[in-house]
Amino acid sequence: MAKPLPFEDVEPTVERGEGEPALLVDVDGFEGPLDLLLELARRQKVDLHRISILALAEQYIAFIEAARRMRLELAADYLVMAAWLAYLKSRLLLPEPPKGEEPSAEELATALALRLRRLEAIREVAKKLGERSLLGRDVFARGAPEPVVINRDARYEASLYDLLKAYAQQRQVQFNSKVSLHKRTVWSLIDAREALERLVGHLSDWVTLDTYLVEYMVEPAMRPTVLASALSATLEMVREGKLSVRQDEAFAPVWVKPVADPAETGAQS
Amino acid sequence: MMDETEVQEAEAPEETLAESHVPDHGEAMRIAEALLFASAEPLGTEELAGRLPEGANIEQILEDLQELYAPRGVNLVRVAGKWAFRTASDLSFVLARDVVEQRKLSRAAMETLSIIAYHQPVTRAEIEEIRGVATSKGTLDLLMETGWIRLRGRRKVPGRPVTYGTTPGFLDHFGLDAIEDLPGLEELKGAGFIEGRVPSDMSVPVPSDAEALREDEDPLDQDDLFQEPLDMHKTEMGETGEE
Amino acid sequence: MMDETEVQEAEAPEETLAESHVPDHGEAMRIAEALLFASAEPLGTEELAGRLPEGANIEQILEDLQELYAPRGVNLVRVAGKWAFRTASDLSFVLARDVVEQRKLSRAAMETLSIIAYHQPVTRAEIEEIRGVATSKGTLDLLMETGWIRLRGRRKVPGRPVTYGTTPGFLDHFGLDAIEDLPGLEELKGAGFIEGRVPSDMSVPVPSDAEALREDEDPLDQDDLFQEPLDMHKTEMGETGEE
Repeated sequence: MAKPLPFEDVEPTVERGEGEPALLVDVDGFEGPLDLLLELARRQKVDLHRISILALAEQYIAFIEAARRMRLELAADYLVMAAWLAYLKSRLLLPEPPKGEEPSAEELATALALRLRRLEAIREVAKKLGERSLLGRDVFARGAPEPVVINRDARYEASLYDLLKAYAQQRQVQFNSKVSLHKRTVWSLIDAREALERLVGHLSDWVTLDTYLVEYMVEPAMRPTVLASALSATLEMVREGKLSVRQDEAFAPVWVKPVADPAETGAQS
Repeated sequence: MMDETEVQEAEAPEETLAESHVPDHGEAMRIAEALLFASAEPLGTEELAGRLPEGANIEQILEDLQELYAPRGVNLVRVAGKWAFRTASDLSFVLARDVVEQRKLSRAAMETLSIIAYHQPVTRAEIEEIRGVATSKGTLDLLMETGWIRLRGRRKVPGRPVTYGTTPGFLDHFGLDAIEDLPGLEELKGAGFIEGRVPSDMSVPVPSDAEALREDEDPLDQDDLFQEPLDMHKTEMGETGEE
Repeated sequence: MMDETEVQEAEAPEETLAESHVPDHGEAMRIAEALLFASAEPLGTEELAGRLPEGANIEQILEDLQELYAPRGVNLVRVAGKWAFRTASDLSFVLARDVVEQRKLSRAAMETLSIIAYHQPVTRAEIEEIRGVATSKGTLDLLMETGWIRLRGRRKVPGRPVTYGTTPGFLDHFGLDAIEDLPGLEELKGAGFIEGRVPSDMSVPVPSDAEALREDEDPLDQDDLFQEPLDMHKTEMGETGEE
């Protein structure tokens, strides 16, 4: 505050542009200025509660100066602390100004002492924590845990609502599409042939083809395909000599009659 | 509680296996126990012996440990000539965990299921005819897995296709008292499931899941029962649930 | 000899720890034993209860098991509020050989971990405040990697710094049942070092690894969760296992 502190001009020389603060010197392996202070305080060999902050500040500053004489590069943290301690020291030595907004030198010293005690305390518990029986170092878990066998049971979820909706929708869609895409039903030649072969077995006399086919033509839509296929099959069987066929005039009924001799073979169905 | 303590104290000292033989037999047992417990692999007799106090009777230790743990939930067992702690074999069930996975049926599965429900007994070809698309084997397998459908029999037509029907489990899941409770066409319309123009020739069958086979059904072949053991099992489970 | 047999039969049944209480207490003990033995991870009371026979007295079972195993080479211990079998700590000398190069935490890391444990939820700035030195990101990363610390939330102050806390894995590793069992915690509290940080009108001035955020904590941002997915995963595993 009052006079220029001896370290202020030092600070700018400290390299920090590299963005590599880790490269700065760790003074004798101390972890920061607070750690160094704590070590110095311990050397006072008194209870930390009764430590002299003034003496501590002097020791710290002396230490830093010694380090500087040895041309050790000091981390900025140490220099800042040294500056602050020098300031604190001057405040402690000078008569206390009337109570202002700033904390008094005494209060600053107490706060520093408290910080040191707190660091000491946490060091203590850290040590205790590390001394416990640690898993994987002192105590061990089951080396070969037995795996839990997972039985997966798929439970399917569906509601009646979903079921009915699925049914109703598809039925409706299906019906509507059936109307537009009517499937053509065809009485195939094979169907006709099979039916005729059965017919041949039961016949002994002329019969109109239509009479026999009537049962296949219940649906009016089937009529053309049944007639066409039956006629084709009839002609085929005539060619094979299994049937005789006659038609009295154009558009008149077609008559069929099995050929006498091979009747027995035709009877097989 | 209070008076009990006195009785307890008068009890004879416990005679454990650990305290016999050489002075530190008990300690050697403890060490062997810890080693066997912590090891990722079964330990051989020599491996153990190398870690036990000088002069420990390894055979005796293992024998005593085996005896000590025999009635417990964890046993000392010999595997491939080495030693390891293992969960007692009669308790293997406790290490099995059943995970229930909720799965939603696909639309295809849902449609197929609904057709089976309404049109049973129904063959795959008939389902396809109604749906207008091929039904994958996977869909039917999956439905079998749900336990809601079952193989009923075989239709007495060329090819003898399998007929499908629903199970009591189906009724159970969908909260139906009987399959006849499935709503008919009028009810479906009334409930808004069918909207707009209803084709005049559209009808909804009255379903039946009766146990007895229909006239046009043959019983399943013996092979059918073995072809799908898992599914049949589930289906049977569903059926026994009915009783 | 002959007349003796009659007397023998009239003898009172053996009173062991296992056979008392409910009829199948012994069996329930065996099951609990098997479950705890088989698992490398501690099991919670509820987890156990869910796998034991109906009506088993879980507290009694654990107490009996703990007593049964107390003199053995493997002990039943309570860690992070759960139960686990662990090798007896006095036998570490025989087992230490198995340790596959246990990575020792640096002093800085150990201190940082301690500050997180005793002062949680704590921000990085607060850690640095106590240690009087900047905490490298590497130290926190390393601790995250151990699975012992986790990001808890963000402190409701300008800058919204992340708050750190410990995980159930921390308790497990250090053999602690609960965070209140931290060594020297009472002394720290007595000296006012724990209270110091928390404003007097705020919540309880003790470390807390409770799941619930404190009044002065906000939940983590979505981004925080993605930045360190591995660590968060570990933490979450530990936490869900608690149920």
